[in-house]
Amino acid sequence: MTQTDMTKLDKIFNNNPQSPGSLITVLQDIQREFRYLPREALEKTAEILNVPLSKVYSASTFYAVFSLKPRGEKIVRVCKGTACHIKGADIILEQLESGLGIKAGETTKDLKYTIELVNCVGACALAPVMLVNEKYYGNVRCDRVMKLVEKD
Amino acid sequence: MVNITINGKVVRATEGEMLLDVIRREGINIPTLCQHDALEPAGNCRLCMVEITRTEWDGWKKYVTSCLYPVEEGLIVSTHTSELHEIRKTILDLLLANSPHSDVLQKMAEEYGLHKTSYEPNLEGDNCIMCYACTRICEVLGKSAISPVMRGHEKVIAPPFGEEPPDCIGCLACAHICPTNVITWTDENLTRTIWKKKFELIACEKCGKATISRDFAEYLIEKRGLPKEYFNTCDDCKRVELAQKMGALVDKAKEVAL
Amino acid sequence: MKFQFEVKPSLCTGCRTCELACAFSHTRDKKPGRSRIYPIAYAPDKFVPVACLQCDDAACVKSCMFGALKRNETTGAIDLDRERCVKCMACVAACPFGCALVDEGHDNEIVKCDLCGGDPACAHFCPTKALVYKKIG
Amino acid sequence: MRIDSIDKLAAWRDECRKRLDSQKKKVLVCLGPGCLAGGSDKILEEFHEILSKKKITDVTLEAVKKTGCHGFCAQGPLVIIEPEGIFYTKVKKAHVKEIIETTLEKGELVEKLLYKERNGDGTDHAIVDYHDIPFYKYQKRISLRNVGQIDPDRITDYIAAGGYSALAKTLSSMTPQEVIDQITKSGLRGRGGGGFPTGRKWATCAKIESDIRYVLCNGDEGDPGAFMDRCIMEGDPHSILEGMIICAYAVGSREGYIYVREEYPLAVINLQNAIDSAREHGFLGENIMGTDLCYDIKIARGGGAFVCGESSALMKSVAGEVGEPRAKYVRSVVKGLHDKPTVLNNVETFATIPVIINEGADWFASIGTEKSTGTKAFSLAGKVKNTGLVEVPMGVTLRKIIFDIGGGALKDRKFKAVQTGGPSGGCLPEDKLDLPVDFDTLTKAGSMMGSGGMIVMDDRTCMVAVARYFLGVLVKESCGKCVPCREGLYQLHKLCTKITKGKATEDDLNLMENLSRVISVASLCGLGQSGPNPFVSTLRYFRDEYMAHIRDKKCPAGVCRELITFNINDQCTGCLACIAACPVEAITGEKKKLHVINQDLCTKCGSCYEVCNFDAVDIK
Repeated sequence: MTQTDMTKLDKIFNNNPQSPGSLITVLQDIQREFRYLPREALEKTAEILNVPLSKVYSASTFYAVFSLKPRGEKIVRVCKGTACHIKGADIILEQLESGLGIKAGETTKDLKYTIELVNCVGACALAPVMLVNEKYYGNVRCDRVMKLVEKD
Repeated sequence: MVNITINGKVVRATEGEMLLDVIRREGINIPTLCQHDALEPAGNCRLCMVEITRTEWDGWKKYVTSCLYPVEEGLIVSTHTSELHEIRKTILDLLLANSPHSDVLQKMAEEYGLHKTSYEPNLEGDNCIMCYACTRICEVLGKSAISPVMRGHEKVIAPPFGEEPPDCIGCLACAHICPTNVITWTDENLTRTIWKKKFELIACEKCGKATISRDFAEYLIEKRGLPKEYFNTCDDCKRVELAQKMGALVDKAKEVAL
Repeated sequence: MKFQFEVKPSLCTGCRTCELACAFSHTRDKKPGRSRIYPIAYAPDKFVPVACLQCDDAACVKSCMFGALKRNETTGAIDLDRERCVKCMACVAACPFGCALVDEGHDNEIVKCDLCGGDPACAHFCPTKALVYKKIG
Repeated sequence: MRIDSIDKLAAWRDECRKRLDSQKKKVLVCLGPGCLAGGSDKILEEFHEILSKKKITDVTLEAVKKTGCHGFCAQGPLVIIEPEGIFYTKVKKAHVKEIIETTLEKGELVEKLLYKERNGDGTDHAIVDYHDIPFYKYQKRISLRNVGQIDPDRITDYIAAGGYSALAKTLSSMTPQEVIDQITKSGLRGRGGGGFPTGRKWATCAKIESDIRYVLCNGDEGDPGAFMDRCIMEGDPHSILEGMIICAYAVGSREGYIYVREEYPLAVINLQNAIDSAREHGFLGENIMGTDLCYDIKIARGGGAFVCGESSALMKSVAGEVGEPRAKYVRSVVKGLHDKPTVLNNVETFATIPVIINEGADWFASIGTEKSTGTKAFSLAGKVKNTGLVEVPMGVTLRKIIFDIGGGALKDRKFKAVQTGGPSGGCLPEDKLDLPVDFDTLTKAGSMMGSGGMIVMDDRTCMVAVARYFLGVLVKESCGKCVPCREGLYQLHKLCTKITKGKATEDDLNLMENLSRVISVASLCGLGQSGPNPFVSTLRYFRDEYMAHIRDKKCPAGVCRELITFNINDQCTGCLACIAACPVEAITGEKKKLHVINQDLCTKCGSCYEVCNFDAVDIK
């Protein structure tokens, strides 16, 4: 980790109570800052919050939002909610996986794209829904998937 | 004190006691996998489920894990109904599906008339039944070197990042407490290996016999304020030492009060 | 009422009856347990029976991280709660007198003298009365 | 301004109302999740952009505002012009100029943007005022009263709408016991799914001796297909805060959390804004409204774990731990967060509280049915025409919700089932549509109220595949702690997959039924206990469909890919649409000639079926 990274990390620790109860919040802040949970950051978290490293690691793997690996510039999320499912989310995902050559949860080698599955983004009226970073795409048709991803 | 009825017999129990303890005290055999007296009950394996009801429940009954259920006045408990038999059998069946090679599970399942799993067996199963006994005991010890990782069916017990656990002191409590003997270790010469981490075993100053790991001894010394020199020799040599000391006293006093 | 072992090494012949008595009185699953007492020669042909001293400030109790060793208020012995023991061997390593032992015949269980619940078999069977369990005070 | 006495609030409210009333025309741009995805943020910007350059009488910049979800997502993005309630649907950025020039300047309607209702003879007629649209007409909004009406970021909007008056009433004229009595008398039951009487929960918590008590709000709306709570958190956050503060007063709490799932970033932002401004104005923190009440709220963000909607898991997560449930033989209201007595209610429940306090318990109890009082919000989604957010009195029938409000199945296909209660719920068939919607009836029918997700399924939905889908969700979301849930649901899912592949036998089905029973009695928490429901309820009502997969190796709905093939029949006009839609180039053919599907390449994705306008694609 670079010096700047360490400064960012210190800032996160200073913004939260330095006790075991802050674990999840701190991990979320780290993920937001670095887009994933770097190992060194987890080790530092264990030390500062006085939580065994194993518990930090356990929490990092339990919650679906955390990633232990660097993620791509564009995070493509496919909603797997019920409404999206019955309107063909599986096929959207297939197109995406074959288009990008990676499986859900993986990142392309050039760190450009990551595919993630989300349970339900609460935009069921627009099913099937796909998100590219924060941008929602509703009523996605499977032959348009890659066009949406490659946009911008 | 409270009165409860177990399989038709009225039994007295202390308030706050867990049902399982009372049931076992009555000599009733209930299988468990995640229960251990050194651990707080967790309710992971669900084998200790019993049926409870009360007169005022009007025939309504429910199934609870007895390891976690505190006794209450007037509770009516059944420990071996056909439904409970089915529950325990199904749980063992499920465990066996995931760990078809475990002799512990095979033996338990046999008792329920189950010779092989009803499901497609996972031939690569590692026998871990996710009872958390290992992680719980490590937490009691004050180390928490290992933990459950991931969730759901993908869950495994592992050290952080799957590498040598920095907090492990090589005490083997996890390996010994494991009901299905999944956690392996080796002691070769004076080196212990567990969770891929190597530990130096203390060699007896006198005879060279290996005792516990140095890290464990140091932890005990620090945590419990024990004198360091207690750990220098093995139990055999320490007994001889005691005999010699007593002998020396005898020569003076002829009689010794132990 | 307090009891205590009284040991007369001059009477001890090293016959090992105490060892045998101990092992058999701790029989489980039809297998005698490991003896908790040993006559040890401290000089040629001079023996003394060695067993747990049930120390006041016992190292074994301190060393047990799982609360498996506790003083039995009735017998005064430090009893091992087998259901709580995880066999980590801390007590075996910590006892300064080497009186917490490993019973290889019983799956490496930890054993130590429990005063047989108040009537120690070793003293009972000692042919020379080198070992007597006696009321004190 | 800090409201340091009860009297001050009334004066401030007058001021806020005056200010709102001075805005002769208001433009509400819906920024709910549905409309936002359609680009409604750009629409709002465009309004501001044009209106900042152009002066129009009766329209101030401030009067053009964003709101939370207005409800009728299927017609979004929505723009509503008040006071007339003019309802513009499917608005695009390009329409903004026209709306300004036609409606705001000239007072005329933009016909093409109005909502069209289908007449019996197949023609359409436009409806101007949204109150007259069937989708809205049959609704009764209590918890959603302000959602879509106010700007969630402006506390003044909430105050003008009567906000914090219930809190003022509570603090000035009610004892904590009286509050609890009112809530108990109202018959309000928890909207999170379980339906536990709220008043009884509060009473239990208040009675336990303790130095600390917590009031927590469950905003972990995990049921896939539900978004009511999201819309309240995003669209009317103060109503939740007000409900929580009243609860804190009633049970004697000083501290609370709102647990919001990570997938709702806007909810976190809007709630945080609301908390900050409530604190600034003296509704949170020390000496609330100048009284002795001290209570503050923090936001705890979830981590994307469905199981954290379970109370004991949620509390562990708030405490910074892994969200694994514990056995609740001692209930969390007695021993909850940090082992202290804790009230945990969901978003909709808290948002309802202020209305009950203001209108009275009897009024609330007069709505709905005897044992399920009040109203319930539902998110209507799936294969239904009018997807969106609805709130209806308890006791209305499923048919009313799905057909009168929802407009029936999409593309007028045949309705097959409605799924309620999320993964823990179940699917109800056509002949259950006349059941009144309340907690007990739905449970008796084999489903459950759940938090309010309602997914409509048509004849192109395979019920075995639906069961398999839900089981798949649960396998992934099980915390993995107890055996029946972790291993049992895994095996159940595996067997269900076997059915969808046409490889299962009737023995497998028996095994599944037995296993389901054990999972539901032996699992540790609600997730496992209700886990087999999707399978059990679909089997109960659609056994034929299971048997078709098992005996005939057929999927009647044409969904399970191993059991179907796609073919083009002679209805084909050779329009090339399917060729363009096929993602794997499996279809060949020329213009005006019959197209052919290459079965070796076909992935059975159904794209051709979806685009064909001539019913020329057969699925068998």
